[in-house]
Amino acid sequence: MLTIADVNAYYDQFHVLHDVSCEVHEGEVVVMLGPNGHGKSTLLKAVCGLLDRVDGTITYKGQDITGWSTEQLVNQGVIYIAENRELFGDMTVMENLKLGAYAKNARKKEKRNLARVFELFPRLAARKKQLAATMSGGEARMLAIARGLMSNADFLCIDEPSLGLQPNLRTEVFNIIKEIHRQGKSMLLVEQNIPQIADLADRVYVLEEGCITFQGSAEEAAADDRLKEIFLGM
Amino acid sequence: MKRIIPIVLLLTAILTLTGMAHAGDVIKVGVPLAMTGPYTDTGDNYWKGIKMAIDEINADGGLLGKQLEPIRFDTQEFAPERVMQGADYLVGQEKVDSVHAGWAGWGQDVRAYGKYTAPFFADDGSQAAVDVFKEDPEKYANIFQLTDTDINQATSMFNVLMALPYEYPNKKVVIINADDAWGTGVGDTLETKFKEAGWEVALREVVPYGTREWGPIMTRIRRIKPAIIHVEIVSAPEVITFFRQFMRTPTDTILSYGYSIVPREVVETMGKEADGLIGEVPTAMPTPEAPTPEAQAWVERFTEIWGHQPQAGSWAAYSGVKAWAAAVVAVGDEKDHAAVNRHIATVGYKGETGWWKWDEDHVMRGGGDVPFGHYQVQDGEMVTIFTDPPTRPYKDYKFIKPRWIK
Amino acid sequence: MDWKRMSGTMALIYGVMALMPLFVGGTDHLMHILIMCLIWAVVASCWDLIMGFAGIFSFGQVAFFVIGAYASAILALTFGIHPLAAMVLAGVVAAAIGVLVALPCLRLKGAYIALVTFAVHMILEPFLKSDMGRAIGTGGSRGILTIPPMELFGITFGAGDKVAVFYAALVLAVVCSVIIMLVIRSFWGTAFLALKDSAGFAASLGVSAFKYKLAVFALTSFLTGLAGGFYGHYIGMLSTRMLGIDLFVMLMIMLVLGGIGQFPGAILGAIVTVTFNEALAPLGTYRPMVLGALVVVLVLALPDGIIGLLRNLVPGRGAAEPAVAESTAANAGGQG
Amino acid sequence: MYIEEYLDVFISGLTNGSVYALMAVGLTLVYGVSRAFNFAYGSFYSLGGYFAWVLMVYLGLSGGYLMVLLMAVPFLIGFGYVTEKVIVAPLRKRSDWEVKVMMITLGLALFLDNGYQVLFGPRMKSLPPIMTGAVELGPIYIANQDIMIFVLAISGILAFRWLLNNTRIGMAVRAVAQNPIGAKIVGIPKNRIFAATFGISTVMVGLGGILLAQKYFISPMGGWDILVKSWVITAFGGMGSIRGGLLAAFILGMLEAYVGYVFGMTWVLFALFGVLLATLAIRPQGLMGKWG
Repeated sequence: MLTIADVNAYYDQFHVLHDVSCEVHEGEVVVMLGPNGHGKSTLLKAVCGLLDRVDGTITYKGQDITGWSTEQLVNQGVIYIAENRELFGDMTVMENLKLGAYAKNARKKEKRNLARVFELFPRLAARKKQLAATMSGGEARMLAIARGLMSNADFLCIDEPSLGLQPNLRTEVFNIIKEIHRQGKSMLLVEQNIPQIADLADRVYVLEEGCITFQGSAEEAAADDRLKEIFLGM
Repeated sequence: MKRIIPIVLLLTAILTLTGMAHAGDVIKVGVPLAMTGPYTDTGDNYWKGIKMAIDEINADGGLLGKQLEPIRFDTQEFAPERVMQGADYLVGQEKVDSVHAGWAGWGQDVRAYGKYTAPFFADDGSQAAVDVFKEDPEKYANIFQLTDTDINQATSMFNVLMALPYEYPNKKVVIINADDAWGTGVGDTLETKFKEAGWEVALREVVPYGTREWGPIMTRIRRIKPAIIHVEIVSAPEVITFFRQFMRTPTDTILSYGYSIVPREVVETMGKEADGLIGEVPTAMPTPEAPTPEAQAWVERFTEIWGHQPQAGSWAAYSGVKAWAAAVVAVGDEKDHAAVNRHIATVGYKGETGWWKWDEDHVMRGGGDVPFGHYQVQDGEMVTIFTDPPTRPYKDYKFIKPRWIK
Repeated sequence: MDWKRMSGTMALIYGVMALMPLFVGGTDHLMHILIMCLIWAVVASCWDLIMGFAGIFSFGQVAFFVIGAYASAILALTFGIHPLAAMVLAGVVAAAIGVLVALPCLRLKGAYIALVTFAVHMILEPFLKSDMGRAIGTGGSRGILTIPPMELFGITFGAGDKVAVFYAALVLAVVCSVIIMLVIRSFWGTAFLALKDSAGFAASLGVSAFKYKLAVFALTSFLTGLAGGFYGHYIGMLSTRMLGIDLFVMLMIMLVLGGIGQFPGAILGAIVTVTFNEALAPLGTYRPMVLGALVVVLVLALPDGIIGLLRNLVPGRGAAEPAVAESTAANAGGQG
Repeated sequence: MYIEEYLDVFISGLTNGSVYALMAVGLTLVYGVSRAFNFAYGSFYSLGGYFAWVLMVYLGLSGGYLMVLLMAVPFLIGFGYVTEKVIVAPLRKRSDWEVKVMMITLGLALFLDNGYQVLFGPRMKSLPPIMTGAVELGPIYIANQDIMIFVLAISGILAFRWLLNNTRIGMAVRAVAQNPIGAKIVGIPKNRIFAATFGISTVMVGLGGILLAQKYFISPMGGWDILVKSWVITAFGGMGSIRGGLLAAFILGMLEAYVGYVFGMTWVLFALFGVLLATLAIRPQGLMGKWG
């Protein structure tokens, strides 16, 4: 579904990604593991058109999408869900969700998607009028994911969904992600560590110092001693 | 980097050449006026008078057989260096033989053009300009003012206000003037005059140009109920908004607009609504009936050429050109600036209404054949009701008590 | 631009200027234009220093110029101080007012600073015209019409001897330019660039934003005030009409043409702008319209002003500087 | 005490405030959304006035102010939109772009103002009054014209609020102002929003120009005063804060009226800047502004 080939990316003047190649197949959840500051987020941003300079080739559903604007990508069904949420703080939950459906293709299905999202996140349904800035960390995270789903995307790039969350909330978020996956969405997930990796991921990559250092199935990752120690917290 | 030199040289060459393109038998006349910026409208009025005079002279075969060629210079907002630049360009560079300006810098112009000898006509109407002249009458012998000073004009306004056939209900006056040299000069003089006459100056406001909202001042005026309000802001939007806001709940007050009656928009925009306002124009061509047949012919000519009644300044600037031309003819050489200046200063010039005489300060003082005109708006047009000095009614035109006075 | 290139360009510009009187020395009107080129070059360079290098949106440069001009004229007239000393004192007065303005300003950001400094400009005219102004000798709305010219070594540097004034102006311009260049090349310049890129980063280097910005405010006001004093003694008269929008716009055009933060571009900008404005004079009423259109086109067409253009035309050692600034500005409107 | 005089002045301040609010809101919106400071804002004010003059006086079209407003809105939106696209947007990626935007809009202002002068002449133009007559409540006298200006200005602001709160484009505008990155993520075309914002702000100030032209006239350089006042109000209320701008507009409208009444018109400008400076000294971000 998504193929990244020999991508080099730059953040300001810093060369962050070096010849990174990876892919996500239709209906897959791929987890990109790696320590903080080694380029995981940059990779997601490169895919989603949020960087100024990206070399290499990115294809999505057979189309070359390198250099596309975020706007075009959202319309094609690729959505980025930011690690720091990037919500509209002075707006209500409902307004945030409506803005999630800003892209042309999403507008027609706004009602249906809204119903689905509220089904998935009953917490949000109860807080439609609350300002986003006043929400707790976990709720805000859920709102960010929910807003992403409103775009009617087929492909979600989720940046560290569990960052800074209590263990119980974490589980809840992962459960929701699983549910989304069950509904047929593909995902590229970035995380520093995931204990329940096998439960969630189909395949795993590890990105260190801007290079891919491991790739394999979730089972292979779970069996790898080094990964177990560093990333999986087992 | 080496490309800079040719660029600079090229630009300099262009500058020099633009000034040297003309030659042959012409007499160059400098015309420094505001062509852009906030003073454009007044500049336009002077230009119409000057252009008319030049065209007439050229149509009559020119001056000493040579055609006059006006060279214009944009004085913009009269920044000091701009005024000086005008003098250096027109007289220093273009070697014009006379300069005809209107508002020209209120004293700055005297210094700038006083360095040269070519006769210079200005319509500053400012004591500041006369003060500069007085410093060195020899040096500034080429400077001629086409109108009397702000002080004398204000005195004349005061005299006419006192001479109106009208019983003032009280002795309270409100004076509102713009914060420029002209407005302050008139305001100060009037304040002194009224106080000397035992009047109470109940309110004196100095306002910036651009004032359109008079609510707070009107509130105070309504309490004061003055017998006279004098407004001295030579800009139409200000004085029209003032009038309209005054008229919402008028008091029994004579509205005196002084020189601010001048912008044509005042009567053109308001028409009969403006009836009752009184105002003053120095070096005036009285309307609707000129004092002499020649003057009447001039007014008609002007109206035919430009499509509207002459505005203040047009006639003064026109007469300046004619006065200089007469002196050149008398002297017989436009290059003999000293003789031309002497002729203008001592002999003067006979114009449409009679003799123009400059006094020892080279100011065209109000009076004689060229008095100040005092107007009232009647039936939507400016009508001369008095001339001054001496203060006397003009022909059969009468002051009419404004409609808002009970 | 490296040190050599900068000083070389400056030497070339001023060198060419110094030769100009040989060609046009007899024409007062052209000499006047050249003198004004030099005076505006100082003011525009100061503006470039504070806005282009220090990144402070000061819109008060014309105001400081006028303050300097009035201060010098008043000092020379009412206290009989020698014009040269009066000019320097006027610079000090302008600097003191600059610091007073800077103190509240430096807590502010971007467009706010622009507003507060522009407020000084806006208030100056009514102040000079007011009774307070008259009391200190501004002459109210009449202005000051009799400022004594500077006399030195038996030469009178007044409107009468334009060649003398020109060389005096040249000395002034060169001195000011060298000072500005030294500032840019010194630790200050580096500090400002750091501050502009990232205030946090600069703070970590131990750069005190406040101290440097205050100093640059004082310095530019001083030099601008000095130029203002020079102007007053040269022209011999002053009025509040200098505070019209005309001069302000002209200075801005000089900066655009020269290139913001591209010293010594501002000098070149001043020279070209003044010359250009005079060359446009035959357009009469259309001149400011054309000027406005030119500003729009030039800002779009010349991202780094004339200096940038020349750098592209004349490749040299320092020419291959990477466009570092591009990426920092890329997130335009970001960080909401 | 002169109670009725104070009331009189109060009404004057209220009318002023409403119009200032209408116009300042546009400036603050553009700054809040795109950080661009528009020096040609005053020229857009004159543009509205001249547009109405051409329709009503020059062409003599009948239909009154309703027709003018209906035609002015699309014209002004289009003008603002195109202006942003053509001269502001290309600067966004450059170094020192904020200064350059100020400069280019200053150039535009010079072009437009002098263009008006060339096209329409230096003399002022006037529009027919929107309403004549007055309401008299005892000693208090309120011109119908002022009531109409107040009502229209307030309706303009309410329409603007409605637009921001209830339409997709309005929400997108707020989204870009609050979080440009978030807006980008959800696929809002930032550049188009910047241009649209510019268009909306042009409508606000242009409508102000039409409303005020019939009371205060139109002249080529008449916009500068408006620019300065809108600027002061925007900074006073907090750049980018619409609620702050509204509050500031009414405070300054009142201040102007009362200072003029008690101390005289000369002091109005000093008072405006004095209050602004004092406020900024205590709250550098203005009444309701946020840093950023």
